[in-house]
Amino acid sequence: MKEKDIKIIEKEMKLANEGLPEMERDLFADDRPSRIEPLNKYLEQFLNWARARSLWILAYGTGCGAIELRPLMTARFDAFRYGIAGRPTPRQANVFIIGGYASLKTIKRIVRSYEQMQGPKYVIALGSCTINGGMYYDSYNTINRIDYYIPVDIYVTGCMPRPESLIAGFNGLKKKIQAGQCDGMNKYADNFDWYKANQKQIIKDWNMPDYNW
Amino acid sequence: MIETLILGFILLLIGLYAMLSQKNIIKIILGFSIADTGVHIIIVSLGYLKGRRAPILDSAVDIANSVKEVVDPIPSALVLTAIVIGLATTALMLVFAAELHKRKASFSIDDYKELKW
Amino acid sequence: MVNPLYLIIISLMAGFVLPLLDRVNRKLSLATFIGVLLANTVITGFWMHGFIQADLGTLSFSTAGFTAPLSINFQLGILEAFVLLAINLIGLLTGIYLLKKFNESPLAGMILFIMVVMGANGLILTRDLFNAFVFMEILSISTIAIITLKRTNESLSSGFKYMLASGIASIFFLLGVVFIYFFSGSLNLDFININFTDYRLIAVYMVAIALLIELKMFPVNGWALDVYESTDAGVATIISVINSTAIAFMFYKIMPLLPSNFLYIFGIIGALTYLMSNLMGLKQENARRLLGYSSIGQMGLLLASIIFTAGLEPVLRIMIVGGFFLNHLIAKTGLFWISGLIKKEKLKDWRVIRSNKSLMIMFGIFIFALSGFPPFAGFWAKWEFVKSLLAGQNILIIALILLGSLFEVIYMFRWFIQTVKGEYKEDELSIMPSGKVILTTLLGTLGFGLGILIMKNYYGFNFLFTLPILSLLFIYLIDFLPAKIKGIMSLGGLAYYGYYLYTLVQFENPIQILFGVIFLVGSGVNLISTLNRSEISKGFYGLLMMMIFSFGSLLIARSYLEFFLSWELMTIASFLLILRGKNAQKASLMYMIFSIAGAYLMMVGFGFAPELIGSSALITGLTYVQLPLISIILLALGFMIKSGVLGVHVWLPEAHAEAEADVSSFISAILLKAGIWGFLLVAISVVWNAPQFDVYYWMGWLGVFTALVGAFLASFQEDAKRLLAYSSMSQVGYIIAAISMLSHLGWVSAFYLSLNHMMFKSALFIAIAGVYYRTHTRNMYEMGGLIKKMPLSFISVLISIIAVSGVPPLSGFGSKWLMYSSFIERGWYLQAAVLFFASAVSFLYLYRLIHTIFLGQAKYEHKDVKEAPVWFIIPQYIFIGAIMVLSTFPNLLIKPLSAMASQYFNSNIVIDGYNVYSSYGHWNGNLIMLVTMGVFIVPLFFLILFIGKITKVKQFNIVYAAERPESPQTTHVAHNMYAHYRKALGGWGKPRIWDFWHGSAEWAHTMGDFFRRIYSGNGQTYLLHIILFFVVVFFLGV
Amino acid sequence: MDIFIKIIYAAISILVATLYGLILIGIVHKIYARVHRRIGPPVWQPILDIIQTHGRKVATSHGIMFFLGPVFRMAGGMGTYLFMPVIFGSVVFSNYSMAGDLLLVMYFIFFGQLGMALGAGEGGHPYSPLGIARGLSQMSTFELPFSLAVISIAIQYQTLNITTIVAAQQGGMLNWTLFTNPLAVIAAMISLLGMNMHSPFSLVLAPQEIPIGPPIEMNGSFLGILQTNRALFASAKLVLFMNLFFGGATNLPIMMLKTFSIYMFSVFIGAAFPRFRPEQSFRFFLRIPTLIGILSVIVIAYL
Repeated sequence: MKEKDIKIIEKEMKLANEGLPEMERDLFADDRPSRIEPLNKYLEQFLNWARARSLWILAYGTGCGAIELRPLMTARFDAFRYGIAGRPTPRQANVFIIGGYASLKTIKRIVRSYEQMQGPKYVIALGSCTINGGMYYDSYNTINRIDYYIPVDIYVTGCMPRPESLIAGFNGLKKKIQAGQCDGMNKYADNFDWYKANQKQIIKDWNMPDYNW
Repeated sequence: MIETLILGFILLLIGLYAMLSQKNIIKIILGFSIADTGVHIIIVSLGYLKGRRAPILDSAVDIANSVKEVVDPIPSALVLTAIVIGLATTALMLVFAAELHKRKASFSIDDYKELKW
Repeated sequence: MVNPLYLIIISLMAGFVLPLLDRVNRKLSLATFIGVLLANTVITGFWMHGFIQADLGTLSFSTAGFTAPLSINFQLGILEAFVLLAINLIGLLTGIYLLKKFNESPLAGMILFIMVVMGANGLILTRDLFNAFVFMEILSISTIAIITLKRTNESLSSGFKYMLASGIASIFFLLGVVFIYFFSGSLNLDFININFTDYRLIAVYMVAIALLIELKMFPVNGWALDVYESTDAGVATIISVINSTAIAFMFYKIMPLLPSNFLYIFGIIGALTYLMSNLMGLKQENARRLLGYSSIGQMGLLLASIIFTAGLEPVLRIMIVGGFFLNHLIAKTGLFWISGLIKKEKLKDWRVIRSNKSLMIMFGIFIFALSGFPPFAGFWAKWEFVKSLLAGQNILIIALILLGSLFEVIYMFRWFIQTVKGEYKEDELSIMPSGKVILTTLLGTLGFGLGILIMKNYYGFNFLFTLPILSLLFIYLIDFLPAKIKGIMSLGGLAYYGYYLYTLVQFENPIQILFGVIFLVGSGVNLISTLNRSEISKGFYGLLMMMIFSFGSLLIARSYLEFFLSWELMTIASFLLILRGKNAQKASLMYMIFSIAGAYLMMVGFGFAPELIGSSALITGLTYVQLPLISIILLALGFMIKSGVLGVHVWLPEAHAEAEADVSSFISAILLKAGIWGFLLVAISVVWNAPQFDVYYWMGWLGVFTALVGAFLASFQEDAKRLLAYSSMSQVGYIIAAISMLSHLGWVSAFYLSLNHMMFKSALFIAIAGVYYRTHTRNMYEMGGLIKKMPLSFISVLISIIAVSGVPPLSGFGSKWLMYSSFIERGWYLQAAVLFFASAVSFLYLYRLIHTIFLGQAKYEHKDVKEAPVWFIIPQYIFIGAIMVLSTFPNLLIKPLSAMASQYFNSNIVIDGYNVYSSYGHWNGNLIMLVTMGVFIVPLFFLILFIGKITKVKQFNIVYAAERPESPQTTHVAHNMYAHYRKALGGWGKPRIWDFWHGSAEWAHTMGDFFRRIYSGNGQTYLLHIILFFVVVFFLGV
Repeated sequence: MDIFIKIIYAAISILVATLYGLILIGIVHKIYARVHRRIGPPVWQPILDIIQTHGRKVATSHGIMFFLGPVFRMAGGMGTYLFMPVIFGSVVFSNYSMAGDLLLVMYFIFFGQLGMALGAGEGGHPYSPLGIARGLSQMSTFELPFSLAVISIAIQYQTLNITTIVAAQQGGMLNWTLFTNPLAVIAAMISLLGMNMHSPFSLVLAPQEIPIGPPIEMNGSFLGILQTNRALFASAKLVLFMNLFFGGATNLPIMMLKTFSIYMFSVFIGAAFPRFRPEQSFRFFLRIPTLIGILSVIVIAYL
């Protein structure tokens, strides 16, 4: 297929946004996320080097793990010395820390915030609950595996993991980034329909567009 | 003649006082009449010269010398006209009074205040 | 010459014959009735004709074969002929007006009517005092009797009250006459040749008081009001016009007998009557009674004018007294007639007049005439009267009269606005075209023609100065054409007018060309936006062209009167244009009141100004005269009212907001500049002939605070047009302050800013007009996100607000640079700081304007909004283009402006290539533009290079604390955007000036209401007033 | 050819100023960290952050004005800087100061702010206009003491030309405006606190209230440009203050030393005070600093 045709098809592949009332569909973008290929090898390496040293956490404490983020930033552990800083808006952050269990209510917000982050973006899943549900494995109200819903780059296990483990997790993330292995954004775009189906399966009051730009 | 002049003024003041103090329309009209009469007396007494006759040129007056014998005729002439006019005014007032009474059965001037401010 | 006795004889005979003829046929008696009135009119007409043809002096006619003083004699001069013709004409017309009524009622009506006219004629003609008494009695008795033509409780009781008052008056008159005879030995006015001093004073005093009572002077006039209210419209007309005129003329005749101190007091009583009856009229809601108040007021004015013009040359005196007289005669007759047609008492019920177009126009004409607007006779009379009063140093009288006049304007125009804008339902009783309507129209036309006649013949105005009126009339004739054709014709006419002025009139001063560009070119471009009108837009273009041509006349006016005439014409046109707005009632009234107050200040100011030498335009003429301080202050104040300076700015936001969308831009961008033009003219006169007291220093402060307060007020508005209006106020403050500096750089910046403001404010207003046209709302918080729907409007607003704010590289920075340089150079440091503050505050409202309309969240209801119509876009982009050119090449403008200002001051600004040097700094507009473009392009390319894959998202794709927005309304930050600033300002943020004016209005109404309580409705109280009046005035005089 | 050399000089000048500004921000982070008894990030962290933001692969834009907002902002910063002479007597660092005087610089500051305000406004996020409204209001209040100070020194030196003002302050420390007109300097330095938007005047970005305010929707390269401008603009402002009040600079190290010291003034105050509420901030500027400014004008002009 010619490049031109691909573009046309992409344009036609709009999201249906069926969860929204008719009136509101005009107010939300309906583009699909698409795969972004890496740039020139050396340039990409340079950028990854910088990305690894400038990690901006989205200031959104999704579960009880959020409590660990405060000591992380303050004088005791001082994550800022590694270039790890908090950002108040997902538009600017590039690291999303899922702080433990995610209730059904929260997963909706997690998805929305994750989609609003501009890639490349990385997810750190904190605590056991994000892996297999942990102590809430049989709760009617929490999800058991976060990576059914958004791609996760690194897990930090424990209940709760201490800030030291979290810093270790960050170091792992740094290494992955520098190696160019963190490609969650493209993973999400490639498997978009699968992720969406999973999300829609558990989120009942879906009053948002299919992709929150 | 100063006495009649004073009398005229007294009548005039009585008339005015009546117009100002009486509530009854008829009495007000009477007051006006009295005041008017006072004015007439004032006019006549202003033209009066002591010891002279009325300014009527009949057999009793020597026509050639009349200027020296009769009083000033003009005030007398004026007063005649004034009386006529006063009469007309009074008559018209009475007509109004009658017409007003026909409508409201009241002669009190206080009852005719529907227009104000 | 027909012997005047025939006037009396014909009437008396008719009185006897009519009952006989009536036996035969009512038609016959009616014909005779009209015949008599017609004969009177024709006879007096012949006299008038005769006197105009040849100077006959005054003729005396004696009776009974003797000559005066043995017999009664009649005097007939041009004055008598003129007054007689006027009242007989009105008598004839009113007779025709009442025909139907007479046809239905008893014969007595007709006879009484003839008697009234006869009494009036006799009173005017006779020179014998006692004869005058007789005629006066005939007049009053027949008047009172004719009141009963309408037989209601009210009319009867009011007639009775009238009777009591006139009875007392006749007693006074009679006594006075007799005492005059007693003291002087004569009853003939021509032969009474003694001085009425010491105790003899009482004689003439009583006569005079009797006449004042009959003239219904304040406060002895309660009965007259009742009569006006209750009687038939036609009868009210003859009381107001014929009756009063005859008595006023009688007063004029006995004036030589009165000592001067009493005359002065009577004059004051006249002026006071004018003031008080107009003040009391403020609270009036009954139309007929309101006309009564106005009528009484006009009589007071007439009396004052008769007394205070005594020393003037006869022609001028006739101009003044005759002007007031004719004005009252025509306007009041017309209004009383209309009141008869309306058959409604309440002022607000007069809206039925809208069912008859020509009657409505006539109503307007009468109102404008009564309020003393050109071209009606009252305007000229008032102008000359104020001038002559000033020459006689009668400041008190001027104050009384002008204040009274202001009150009159207030209630008259409130009534007018209520009438033409009131809600009118088609199914209400409407006025069918009838003879009466035609008669009224005839009268209105007569008044209009008379005014034009005075204008052309007495003053000999140039064609250019009548052009505003002519254009109004002409476009009214072609008003049936579609708006677009009229608009294009207007544009063509305007273009030719501009060309004509430029080539043929030859401006004397380049400043005229600058303001010509602002007034005429600005108007021309603004006019394009009016082409969007799809309906016929009746009357719109006529008024618009009237206003524009008045601007032109202001430029070339050579005398104070020419200037003032054009100014008033401009006021009329702009008032009516504002009134066209949908909810413009309050706004237009406020505009009118403030305009007229300003006009009166100007009138007095011009009165104080010395005569101009030569016949060059004011801008040259004023340079050579030394204006006295009081004149400078009054004139400047008058002009500043028109420009909306702090303190008198309250009309400005209302008028701007409520006028039609495409009119607002004219008002803001151009009309305010007319005030600036006037202010500049005054300033020019001060440059070489400065007064002792540095009044301009304080005006500078006033301008500076206008700028600051205007900016703050603009920031707190929710209504886009009000915001722009306050912004205009703020900008005008800058200009006023800059002119007040009286320095070269100051004036250059004032000129620069004037032109700039015209351009960007036009563009802004037209853009907002386009937005309003599409969204149908002016509340900014109801809009939002329109940038996507109206990108062209957005760009023009963007460029304009950058120009307003003074951000480089656009032309606004030039004005700011010039301004601050000039302020610092002049030594006005703190003023400069306040201006700095003001211009920083201006960012608040500018951002609010563009954000709340074009940015942020679009509303559901504006989903299908389209770009503004092309007619709105074209003028905006003409202005934007001009702004861009002037921004890039500022020297195109700075050089000629500097040359203009250096006519008056030494230039201290050096222009070298694109560099402009002042003594403090320099500025290179061209280089700034280039550097700005450079630094703009570099990051732009950088961004395009690095941005990656862009997804264009929609308005709800925002981060919302992990939620989604509820609705556009709750997401758009617009309402009360600067609440925190308001809170920070605390007590400084309260609308104190607004409260002050509201308080004043309320106070005036309360005072009016308080004073009118003296009219208790009780006949006896009125009698008491008369007696007290008699006593108090006497002791005042002694 | 002259013009190309001029452009190259301007580019060098801007590059130096931007790098210096970025390092300055890094140092400030370090200082804050040390105040908190932390180690803090490396001083070149701001440079890394900028590379990282520019390295984002995707971006969202709300429209053309949103797109142009950061460009306006950057242009404003660059322009402000370019219209000032940075180093007295240096050809490379004299920039385009011949285009205008102090008034031009003061007004060009608004260029970027206005553009950014418009761009952020189109973002549609309610925090943007909230922040902008706060920012504009505060700006109007601190401009008052600042303009009074400027007028005061304009009277003092009888010029508005920055180069001339700097020239007049040469020849010893006591010739600085700081010592010749201390009141004006006090007023201006207080308004500098507002300009730099450190607490207690950090109304616009105000974390915890309206998280970072206007640029809340800015992402990727938009944010990168904004951050670059933040550095450049900071150094431009500091250079302006240095030129007006602290005798200017004759070479680069002196310039850095002086601007660093000036910056530390607001940094230290910012590290020590909590944030004002908006109306408290507005009132603050309209009271004492304004009075000091008026006093400085009166003292210079009339005494």
